[in-house]
Amino acid sequence: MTASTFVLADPTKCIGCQSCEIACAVAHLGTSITTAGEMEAPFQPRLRVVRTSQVTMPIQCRHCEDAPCANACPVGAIVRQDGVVLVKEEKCIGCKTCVLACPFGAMDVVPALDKGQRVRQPGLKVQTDEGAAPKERYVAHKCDLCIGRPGGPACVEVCLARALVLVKRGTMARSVKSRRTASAMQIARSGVQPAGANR
Amino acid sequence: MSGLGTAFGSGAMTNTINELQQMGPNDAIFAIGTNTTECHPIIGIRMLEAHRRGARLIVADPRETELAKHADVYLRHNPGSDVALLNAMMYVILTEGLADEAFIKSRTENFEACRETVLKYSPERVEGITGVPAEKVRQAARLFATAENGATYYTMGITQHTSGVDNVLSVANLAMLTGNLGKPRAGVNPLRGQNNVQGACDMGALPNVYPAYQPVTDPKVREKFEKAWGRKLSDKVGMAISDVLRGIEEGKVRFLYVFGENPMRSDPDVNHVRHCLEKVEFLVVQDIFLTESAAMADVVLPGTTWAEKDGTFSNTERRVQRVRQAVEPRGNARPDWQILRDLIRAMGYPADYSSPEEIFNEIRTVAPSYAGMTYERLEKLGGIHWPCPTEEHPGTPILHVGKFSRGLGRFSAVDWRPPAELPDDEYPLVLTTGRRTAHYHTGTMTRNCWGLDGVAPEEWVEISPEDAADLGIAHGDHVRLTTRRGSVVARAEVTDRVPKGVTFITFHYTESAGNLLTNSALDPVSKTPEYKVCAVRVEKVSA
Amino acid sequence: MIYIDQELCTGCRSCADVCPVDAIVGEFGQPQSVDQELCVMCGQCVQVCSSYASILDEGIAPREQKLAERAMLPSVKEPLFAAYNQGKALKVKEALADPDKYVMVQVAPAVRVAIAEEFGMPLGSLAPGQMAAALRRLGFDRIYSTDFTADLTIMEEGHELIERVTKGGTLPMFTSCCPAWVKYLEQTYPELLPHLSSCKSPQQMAGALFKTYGAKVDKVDPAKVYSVSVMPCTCKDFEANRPEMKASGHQDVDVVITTRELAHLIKDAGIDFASLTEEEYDRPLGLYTGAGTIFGATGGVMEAALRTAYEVITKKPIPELDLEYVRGGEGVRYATVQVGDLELKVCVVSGLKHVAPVLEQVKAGTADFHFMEVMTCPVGCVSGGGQPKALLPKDRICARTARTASTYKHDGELRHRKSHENPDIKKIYKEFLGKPLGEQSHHLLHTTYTPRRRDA
Amino acid sequence: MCALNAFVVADPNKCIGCKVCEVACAVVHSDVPVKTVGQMTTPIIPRLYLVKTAEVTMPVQCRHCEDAPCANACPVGAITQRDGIIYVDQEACVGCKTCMLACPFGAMEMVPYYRNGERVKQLRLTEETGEGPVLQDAFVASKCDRCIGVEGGPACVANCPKEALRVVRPDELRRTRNLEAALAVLESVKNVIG
Repeated sequence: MTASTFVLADPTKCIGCQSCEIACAVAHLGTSITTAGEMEAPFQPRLRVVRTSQVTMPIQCRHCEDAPCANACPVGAIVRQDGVVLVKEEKCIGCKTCVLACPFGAMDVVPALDKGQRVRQPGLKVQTDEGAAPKERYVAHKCDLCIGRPGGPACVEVCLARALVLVKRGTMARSVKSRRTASAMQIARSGVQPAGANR
Repeated sequence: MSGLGTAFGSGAMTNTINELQQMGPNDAIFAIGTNTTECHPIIGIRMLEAHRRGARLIVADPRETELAKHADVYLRHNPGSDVALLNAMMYVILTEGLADEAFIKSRTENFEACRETVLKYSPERVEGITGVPAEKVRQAARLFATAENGATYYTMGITQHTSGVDNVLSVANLAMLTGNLGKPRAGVNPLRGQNNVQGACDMGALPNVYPAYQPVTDPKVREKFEKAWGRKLSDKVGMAISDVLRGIEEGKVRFLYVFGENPMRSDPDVNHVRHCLEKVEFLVVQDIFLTESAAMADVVLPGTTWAEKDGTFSNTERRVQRVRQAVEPRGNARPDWQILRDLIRAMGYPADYSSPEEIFNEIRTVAPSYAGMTYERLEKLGGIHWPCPTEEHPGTPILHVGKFSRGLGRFSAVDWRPPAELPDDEYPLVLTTGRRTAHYHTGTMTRNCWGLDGVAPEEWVEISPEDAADLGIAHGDHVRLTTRRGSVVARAEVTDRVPKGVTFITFHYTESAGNLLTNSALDPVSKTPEYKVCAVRVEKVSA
Repeated sequence: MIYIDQELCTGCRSCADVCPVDAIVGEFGQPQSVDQELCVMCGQCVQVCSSYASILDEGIAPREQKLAERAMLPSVKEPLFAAYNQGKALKVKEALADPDKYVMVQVAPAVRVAIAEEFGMPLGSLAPGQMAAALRRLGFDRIYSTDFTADLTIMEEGHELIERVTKGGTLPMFTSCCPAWVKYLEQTYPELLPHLSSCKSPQQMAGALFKTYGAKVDKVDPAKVYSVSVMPCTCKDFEANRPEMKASGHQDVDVVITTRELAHLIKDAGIDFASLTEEEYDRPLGLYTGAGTIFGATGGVMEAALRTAYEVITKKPIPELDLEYVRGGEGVRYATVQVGDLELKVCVVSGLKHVAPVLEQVKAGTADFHFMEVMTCPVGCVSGGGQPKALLPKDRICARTARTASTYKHDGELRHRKSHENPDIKKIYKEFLGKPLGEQSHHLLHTTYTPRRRDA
Repeated sequence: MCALNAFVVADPNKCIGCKVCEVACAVVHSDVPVKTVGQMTTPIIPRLYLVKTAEVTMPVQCRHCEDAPCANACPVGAITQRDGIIYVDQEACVGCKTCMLACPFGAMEMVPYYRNGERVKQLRLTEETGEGPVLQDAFVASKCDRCIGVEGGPACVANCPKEALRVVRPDELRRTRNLEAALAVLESVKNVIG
């Protein structure tokens, strides 16, 4: 069994600067953005900063063990690979069932890009008052943990407030273990015992 | 600048940013009129880290900023009520015996006048002005005054008012009252809005002073500069921006050279600015992009970006640091110093500087606070805080240690005055302005950055859920904001970040320029416009 | 009789939500059936059922078969739903085609504010004249109106009430014109049957008169008279078939069809209802007053009775004809009316599911009123189970409101608005019945009730 | 950037299987206005379909896929996107059923074509019968059009007695879920920190 790792933000540290969004979008862009000025590629981060008076933090995929998005996908376009829940863009039909299924709102459907350029659909046209034009292809879009990126997830790397962490299987295991220990200690210290155990 | 000069003898930030990293449970941070996490994110992060280490955090802002969310006490005061709020805090400190009597006695003057005024402002009495429950003011005052060290931070939320100087004087009063000057993890810390605005001021880019704040009206100073530069110099104070615009209207100003500034977006009442820029006979704009102002110019001089530059920046904490060129300038762009040098030459002065360092060395000869800095030392020490009078001097991270620049710290008696324009039936809401993390000022640079514009591609005006409900506005609707100056359309963000009765807009976006709306009423002393308060009407625009 | 088509029912139990007597049996999600013994045949389940026979469902019996099962005319095009009542339109069509039958028809008040809906006219369109014309085109020999016998009911029931109040009969008295209500009382509160007015319903009064007075007027053999009734109600056929309903010496009402079935017959005959010009009802049994026509709405019987009782008792004209305090929607309403020296207290129950608490009060002797009107359907007969069925839930509500409004509009526009002022009512008493509660009336117009408690 | 296509979806936990949604759908899509059952001269032809099995009860309808497989499969371009709706031009449809094959949801159906309450006949297509050639009835592809132009929005949603249907605007849904997720994290962080 290989439990997934995932990126999680700490809302007590996040200042809502959205650097993670930019880092994510850049990391997945496939073209350079070092020159200022006009750039056509749409800005498509795979995590989104929630910013309300109650809470500020980015939300991204938890790489659920039983990924509802994948289980809901009618065309099998969402798979797991090395513990990462991934969208197979070529299979996606943009039906948004995964958006409906994800309890975190971590799934989005966005224009597909090929080398920073949008892709047109073969058949579907958008009909407007100006006539019909081929529609751009849309695909499901989610965190892929920057799979293959040497520095790991770009969002974690860029966060100046150190609000984002990569929660690994080991991290989780250690934290769970220490909580179990603490829980046991608490019961032992408080003298709470099952009824009838007082002899 | 004017306010702190009056109180302390120097207008700059008294302490340093790094002190935040030493703060703990005995220290207090008082942030008023600063959206630090958004506008100075690195400082904001340091504040939050200090808070996590136990430092007390008090935030006063009409908007519930990210920093406010984390505050131990958050004071949501009405826009333009800062003096009343600060006086009320001082009232609590005075009446509860929390003032630093020794400091007041030994280091300051004019305390009695201040005291007399402050005692008119009990928290209960000013509740109607500030909108802050008295008990919260009391909590905040105690939390701040009982800390061993208390540092105050502010930005434009304090200065951009018709009472801006009064606001600053009040902040200074509070710091002196609690003895929080001349020591680490304390002080009065105006955070500069731009990376080198401190440097520009240091260099005398102000109407009334030569480099290092030496008054143009002082004959001795004038004599010194006439000697250094070999030319006769004027003894008259120059014009503030607002005077310049009036001068254009009156036909007294005929030539305007705008330099790294976009008044068509950054000045209040943009429609009026446009009228003036159209009227001026000859307009030169030097910038890195063709801004709205540059588009109106007779001559555009292409400047260089930060990556193409060499020289020094003097940051908010008076630290002079080297900036090094990373890439060659593009196209016809040239470093600012070269453009200016050639301009001076063309005007008949034999300027023969060959490098920024040469210019810096000349600065050292006329600006005593820079005298001890060399490029070599700046390099080695990673920057030096002025004043640094000699090459042996380590620089001055903390000002006013043992003695204020002006000798004794001066208390001022400051009464609250209402903002110039208040809501009425026609314009029933208050409009306040500010910035967002992704964008810088008029967006000249940031809106040309793919990622930055990507996270904030358009204006979202903040409006409270109550006002939105009254006006039939839903989150994401397009709304029209109208003031006596102008009108803009933007998306509505329905959020309780702003209180009922207050709306917020930035001035980053050409498509919905916030400064078409703002009031050009000025502070009588500093001539800073009241960007932070005006009256506005908001309506839903049908798509 | 009400049935649920097992092939079509999805077991949503929306019908159970509206059934006032919990007669819908079945597990949620499984096809439901009707407990016929409990069922009061109000047809509200038929009105609410939305589980239709889909052309995409290949697993169900063909439409022709379903139409036959439901005894519907083969020409009916409308979609079929799971809950239905067994129709009688085929029998009517047969009778009309039979030259030996002298076919008299009565149409109930609520039919005239609903029938036009089936022909594309707005919900609640008032169309008594077009309906009379359509009935004539269909070949009925006499076009009568139940509104006339509603006026007659008021004469009899009004006098009965006065007698019970003044001479100490069983009080409070209950109206008896709603057959579902009568069946409910018989099976659930048989001990309260003495409270029911002994008056037959207007339908049954008409039936008894068609084959006596009506036959005499037309000089036909009562045995050849075929008595048809068009009702907004799916329970009226049950009432017509009660064994005691043979006062005329024959089956008083031979067949009952619903408003919807009349529309089927009109369409079947190729009559363009919308383009018909208005015609009159036949006299003497077709002339009616506003009091008779408001029987179709909840509170209408009460209002009509009060209009007459007031004038009979006080001998003075009633100061206000529109008695808004007895009108209204679903639920229970109480009112007190000053009638001369008498402070008459009345109760109006609209919707059978609201009646039980009131009956418990009556049983306990704590009910403080003299007279109670009960209508099983939500807002009276205009919302009856045999009325045109709205496709959308919201239109069901709109239709009720519009039909009620048309009913009162009709009342307001009629020449006579009080039952005792109907000239043909005066005439029938003079010529045939004698006086209210008289011997002939007692024989033809009054009835008795049978307890039908189900064995446990 | 324009918003993702909205769609209607049912909640199987609320649905009771009453088919009011199907009836309402057929009613608003009837080209002859109908209010009562008796006014209907056509069968009820809905554009969403109640699924009722031992495990689940709910209607299923089109998701208005961004890359609509039905549209990309249609050989005559009869399926396009208009105002965020994947729309069948029934006049252009040739009844080839490829869209039915392409749709993974079963949201596409081939139905008899009615106009003004009357069956539409084929132009020339006849079927050879014992009595000679008979002109055939027309069939067309039919699917949810999210009640484009209907006041009050989709009729299935507006008429469901159990409020089991809703319009999903994916962007809004994502934002709401993001916020809920953030609040949940905040809550758990608070609990751990104490």
